[in-house]
Amino acid sequence: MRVGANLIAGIGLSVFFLALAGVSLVWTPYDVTLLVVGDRLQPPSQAHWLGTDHFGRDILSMIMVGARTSIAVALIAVGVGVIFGVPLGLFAAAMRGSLADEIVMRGNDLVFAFPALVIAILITAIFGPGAVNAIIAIGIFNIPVFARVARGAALSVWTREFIMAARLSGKGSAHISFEHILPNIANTLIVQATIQFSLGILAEAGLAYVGLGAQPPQPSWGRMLAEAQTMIALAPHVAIIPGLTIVLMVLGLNLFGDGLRDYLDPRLRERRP
Amino acid sequence: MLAALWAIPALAQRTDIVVGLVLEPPHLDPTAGAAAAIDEVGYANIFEGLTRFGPDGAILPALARSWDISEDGLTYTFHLHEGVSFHDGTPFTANDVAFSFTRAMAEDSVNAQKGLFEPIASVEAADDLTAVVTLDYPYGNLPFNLAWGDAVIVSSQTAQTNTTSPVGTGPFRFVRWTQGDSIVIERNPDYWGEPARLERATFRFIDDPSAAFAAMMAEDVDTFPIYPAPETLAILDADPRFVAVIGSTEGETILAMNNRRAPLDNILVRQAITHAIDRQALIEGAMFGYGTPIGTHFAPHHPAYVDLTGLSAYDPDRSRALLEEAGVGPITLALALPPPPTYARRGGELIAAQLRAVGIDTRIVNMEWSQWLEQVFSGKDFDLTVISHTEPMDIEIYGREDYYFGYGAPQFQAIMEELNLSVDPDRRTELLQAAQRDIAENYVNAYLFQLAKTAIQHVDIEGLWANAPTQATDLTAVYWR
Amino acid sequence: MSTLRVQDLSLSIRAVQILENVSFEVGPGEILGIVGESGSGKSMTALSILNLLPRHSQLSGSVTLGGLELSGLSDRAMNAVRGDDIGMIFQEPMTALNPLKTIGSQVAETAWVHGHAGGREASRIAREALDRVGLEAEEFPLIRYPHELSGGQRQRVGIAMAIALRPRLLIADEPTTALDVTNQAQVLGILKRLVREDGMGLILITHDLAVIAEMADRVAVMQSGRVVESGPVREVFRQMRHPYTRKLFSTSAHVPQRTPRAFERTLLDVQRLERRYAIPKRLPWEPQRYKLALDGVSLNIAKGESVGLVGESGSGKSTLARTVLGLETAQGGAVHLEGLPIRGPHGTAFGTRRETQMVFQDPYGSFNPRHPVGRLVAEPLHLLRNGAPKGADRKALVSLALERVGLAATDADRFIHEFSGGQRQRIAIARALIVEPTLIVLDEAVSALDVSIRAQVLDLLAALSERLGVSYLFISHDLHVVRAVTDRVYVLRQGKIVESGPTAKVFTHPEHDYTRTLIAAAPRLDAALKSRFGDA
Amino acid sequence: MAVFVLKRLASLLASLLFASLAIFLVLEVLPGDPAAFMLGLNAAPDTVAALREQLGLTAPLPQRYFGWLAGMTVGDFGISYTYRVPVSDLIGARVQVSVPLAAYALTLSTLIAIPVGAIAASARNTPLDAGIMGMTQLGVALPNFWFAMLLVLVFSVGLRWFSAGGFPGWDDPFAAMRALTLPAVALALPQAAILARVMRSSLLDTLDQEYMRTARAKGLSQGQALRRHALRNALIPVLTIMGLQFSFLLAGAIIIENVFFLPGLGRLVFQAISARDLVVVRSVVMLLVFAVVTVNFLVDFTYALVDPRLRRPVS
Repeated sequence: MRVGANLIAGIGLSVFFLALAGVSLVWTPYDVTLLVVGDRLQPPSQAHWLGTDHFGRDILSMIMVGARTSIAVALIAVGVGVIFGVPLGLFAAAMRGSLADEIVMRGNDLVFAFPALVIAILITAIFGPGAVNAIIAIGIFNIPVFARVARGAALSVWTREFIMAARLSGKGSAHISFEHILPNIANTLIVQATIQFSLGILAEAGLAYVGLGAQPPQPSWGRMLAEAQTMIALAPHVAIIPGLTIVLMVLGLNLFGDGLRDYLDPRLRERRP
Repeated sequence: MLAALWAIPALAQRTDIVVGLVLEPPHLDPTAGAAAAIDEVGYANIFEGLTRFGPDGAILPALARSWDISEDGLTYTFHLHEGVSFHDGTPFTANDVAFSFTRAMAEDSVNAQKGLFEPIASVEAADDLTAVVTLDYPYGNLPFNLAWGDAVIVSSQTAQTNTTSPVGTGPFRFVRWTQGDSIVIERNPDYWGEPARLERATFRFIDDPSAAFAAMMAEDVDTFPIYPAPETLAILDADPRFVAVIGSTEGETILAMNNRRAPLDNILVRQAITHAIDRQALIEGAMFGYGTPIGTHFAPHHPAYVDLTGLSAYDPDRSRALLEEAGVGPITLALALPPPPTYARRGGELIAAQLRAVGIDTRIVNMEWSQWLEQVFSGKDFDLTVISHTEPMDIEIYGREDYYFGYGAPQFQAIMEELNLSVDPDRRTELLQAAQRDIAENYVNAYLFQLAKTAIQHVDIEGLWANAPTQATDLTAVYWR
Repeated sequence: MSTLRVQDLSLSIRAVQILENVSFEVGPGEILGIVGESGSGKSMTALSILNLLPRHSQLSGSVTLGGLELSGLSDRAMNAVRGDDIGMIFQEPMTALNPLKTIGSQVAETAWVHGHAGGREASRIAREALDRVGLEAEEFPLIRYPHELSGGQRQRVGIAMAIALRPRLLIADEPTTALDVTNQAQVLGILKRLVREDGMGLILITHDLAVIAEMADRVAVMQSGRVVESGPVREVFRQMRHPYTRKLFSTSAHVPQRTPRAFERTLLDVQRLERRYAIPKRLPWEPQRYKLALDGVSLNIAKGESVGLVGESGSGKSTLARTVLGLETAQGGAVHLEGLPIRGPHGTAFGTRRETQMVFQDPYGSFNPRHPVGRLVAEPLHLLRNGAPKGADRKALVSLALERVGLAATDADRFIHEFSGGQRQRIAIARALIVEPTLIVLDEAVSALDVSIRAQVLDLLAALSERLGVSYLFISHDLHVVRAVTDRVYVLRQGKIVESGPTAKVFTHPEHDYTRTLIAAAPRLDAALKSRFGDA
Repeated sequence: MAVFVLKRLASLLASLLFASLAIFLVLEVLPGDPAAFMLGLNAAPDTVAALREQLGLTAPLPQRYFGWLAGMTVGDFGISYTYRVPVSDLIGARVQVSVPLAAYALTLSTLIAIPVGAIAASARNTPLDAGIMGMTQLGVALPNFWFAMLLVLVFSVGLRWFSAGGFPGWDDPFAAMRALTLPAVALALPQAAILARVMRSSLLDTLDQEYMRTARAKGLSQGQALRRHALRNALIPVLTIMGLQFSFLLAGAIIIENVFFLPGLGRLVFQAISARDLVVVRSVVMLLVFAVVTVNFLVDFTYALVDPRLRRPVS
């Protein structure tokens, strides 16, 4: 199996940002809770590699700490989607053609029909803004995504003959779903998870832009971008750096997902030996 | 249209203006809502009252030429201008005055400032041009109260529809409202007074600070009377096309504290909080230098202002010592922040950091206005909040026991009572200063700074208010050079 | 002069040698059969002639069509040749047609694209071509869509497209492999007629020697990208100079050694089985309609007996298998195994269930690729519930099962993708054997295997039956295989058993018309050679 | 065909009914009182109560729900609490911005994506393909509001080719289209990137189909085969994504509408949520759901037009 350039670049970028987040737990160049108004909006320099923001905080440190929030929000939202969506999809696939399947899938369609951002804003309006509610808002829309993907992939596995072999061995639908179906749709789910992960990062940024993401003093990339947007004429780097960070992280995750799909999908592998 | 295209630009004097406003009014009836944006569009342009605020905050006659006060101070007789009519052609008479005030005072009134009419017992039209207001008790400040946007005169015919198609007596009349985008008004050719010099004005609503900057730079908007992004004001000012005009407003920005709730019921804790706050850093960090430090709840440009900032000078050591002395142990406080991005959100973040520096664990809770109103303002369920009180001369709120920060000390109420009754200017000044001292010395709230009126406008525009004694965009005297 | 002449054709894709010095000729009106097992390069030879190769292909050698050198022609020049001078038919009729276009427009396109005709004239040509392949205008107007046609009909549309412009050469790549025997006979008949009528050359690619014997004038035997032997059919099949030809020949006619036995005790008893499926309603208030998949099927199998079940696709074979295995519930009738009832997924005791196991058709799809072979083989032990052996006992059982089918005990730790198709079918048999069932259902279990592998698997099955006394229900559309390995046979048609009896008798003296048609339609190597060349 | 349409219509109605109930109930638990919001800091409690009564907020729950439903069927969405005008008027005005904007963006993204995706597919595994795919990856990764900010900075503030925002109305269609251009570009590019990727992979799937080989064997050139056989088949998944994107563009333009201060549906609902103008919120959300469901229906309908297997199923 050949590891594609996409996969390498994707892993490189994703790991880089994950590492930044990890390092920030023990060390950052500066304390991000320290607001030194006198040092504000400095361009990149030796002291501050990426400059300082409107409160005089070191942008590199902010990016590092912010990575934690952005990644955590997106990742947990993916987790919400997987934990609720995948069993739902597996259930629907196991009950394929039945009323239960129909209800699950129609319910999915219905959630899809709601404008996601509007509902996210409503959720934060009800529960108040914050990282946790951002996770809920993004996570809710991940559920039908995973349910649909899991069901679709599971349906095609259900038609395989080894499922009949398992049934001949006296195994029930639930047993088969977890023993045989789940491992065989894991690739698809993992690839979908990386896509949802990257969408989650973008969604967090979008929510933060309208003031509904992580709350101060907790830095997040989206919040940095939102607060810096008015400074763009004054100190462009303040707005451009977090923007680029988001682009690179999302790009990295997408490349990772794409590369992973190419790597895992035997059909593609045969297509490009 | 063709003529306009062929006109030589250098000689053509523009007669229209696009005014940028941050908030869109929910509706346009100033007598039925509190939103500042209603007055920012309509006050002095569409609607007029018996009296009005001048550009410097002075109370000037408007629809009333003059007024007499009876000996006992219980009867005000207003003499009205002749030949005034509403935009729909109905003539304006004293009956309209009676109608407007009676409606605002009524049981089912939805006037947001019903309190302004509280001293009034009745209003009658003596004749078409004479309105007589009878008070329950002597009240010296009535002309001030009647200058508010909430006290403008409306016609009984159109009172119900003023929300969407306002009809007043002002120099401009309403043309069109594109909800979510803009409101257009045009010159009223039948205006009773000096006609406006502009033919047309468009109010465009832009709540996003960076969009506001872009709109100015792209000259989509000619002026922002209250420019929402002080950080880019200097850039615009440096541009030869624009000039920044910094003036004063009636907005006292305070860190309000819940005086009812422990540990904030302890004056030592409140005092400690005020010493923890570095006003200069706050004004610099949140407002990019625009704003005047205040030490009490009073506008610094007012003649009666006393500078009491010394009482709460920045002194973190003192702050820690006071906390120690109060003996309340480690404190955790929630800081509720309403939406305004500069003073509230940015300022709040700085204040939280400053409080944390003296050992007060401060948790920020961002809120929408509706939530802030319900939880903080009505529910009084909060510890700290940052808010700008933009009503003119509103120190009286400290006399209300049930107000959200909950002061209402008896000695303060006594001062207010006397103030309401007295008409002697010197005595009034003395009383106002006593009131300022009382709330500063009792550290009711932490007084931060007076909001500056940060206007940006095209260099060729003349006649806009430099200061904001009330929330208004008076276009009466505006013209292009 | 020959129509097509292929000389020293070599092909490599990304440095992998696919074809090596392939040479042959086809004359006008001549049928050249190319025969070989999967991977021998048959199809790539066909695609090389048309130059429709995948990217990164390196082709050398010469291909001349009626004196025109095709190798080295530009793609544009080849476009003029394809469809006009050379037509091609592919294996899979279900996917070879564009589902969104009518059959008429797809056939007419051949005429249109070569500029021979436009609009009405192209439609006329399409109509004529469809008529020639037996798709009459009344039943098959030009506006039919592919999905409205059966597999055999679609393959005929494919032929119509290929012969619409009466090309000089027709290439048919396994044209009947995906079809039932009756359809196969029809399609082969049509091809033969078209060759005769148009005098075109035909290259018929197949893995089935019987088809070659019936159809071809000359044959080329391919193995690993080379033509190992070629010549007139009679000569090649009689002399069999190359050992590979001999091997192909012997394995395709292979009959496993079986000692005739008498069977007494009835193991499986199926009585008047009825299975119907609800047809999805178009409107909620419509009355429910049903499709009858099994219509009063009765069948029995004795202990140790091999019973065949033949029928074409859609006859209900697989439904019968699933019902017998207790995977589906019948609406009527009864299934008993050793007197114990089998009543669907919930009405069958685990103890009864373990007596029946199954071997599937697809050696690739019937194993979970994520589990090691040991776990795959042990899966049916789940049926023993708490009685299932654990640890070392379980391992020993797996080893035994693997060894029984000729694999090593160490294979238990490997994954399924490391095994060839034949080995996988052995593993499938091992899996079926592990619970020591009395009946194994083999659903087209050797259909997907090359003939040489098939012979080995059939031998293994025969040996196991003798050694373990296990009974087989052998389901297949391939009459040869059924004939070779079963004692008795049932013929199923549209959910009904139309004929049954001892295999030899049914095959030599079929009583029912349908059986007769089936047997007549199936190409037979010896019979074909005998009838064409008078010897075998 | 008629049966297909009827069945889909029935499920469409059921979805809408469910959605309306969900929206109504969710909004009921939303904290915040519209009356208090409207009257501000100095209002007395009895004034607020008077306003609540006037706004009809005191009627029982089911009565208000069914009243709302009944009103909607005749196009009456109620009166906005804050604006005090019929919600239908508000929506009517906003739709004139949102729908053209979404359509403009979708048109742009389709015009970019289809050819780009087709080029990448036909040049598969070449440097050109890799280059295009790299660009689309970048496009997908762009936060659209950030991209919009950069667009404004370059084209409005810098070059002054377009105004920075606002919408002049449709009196002058040219000016209106100009005002929508930057927002449409900001919305369209990330969508185009997605669509181009879908187009490419769908086309690649189609190119691998056996009927493509059949077409080539008939003598069609690569290009002819692509146009005559691959495109229509490849467009089916593309159509699905386009349907999803139109819905997304209609509702998801909130942020872009903010950047360009456009009076669209997204900003209307966003402001209405802040102002607790529930009448507006629920009606706009309902309208958006309606739009999505309808677009899905139309997409399904188009499938049936394109695909004879759906139009003429064989039972």
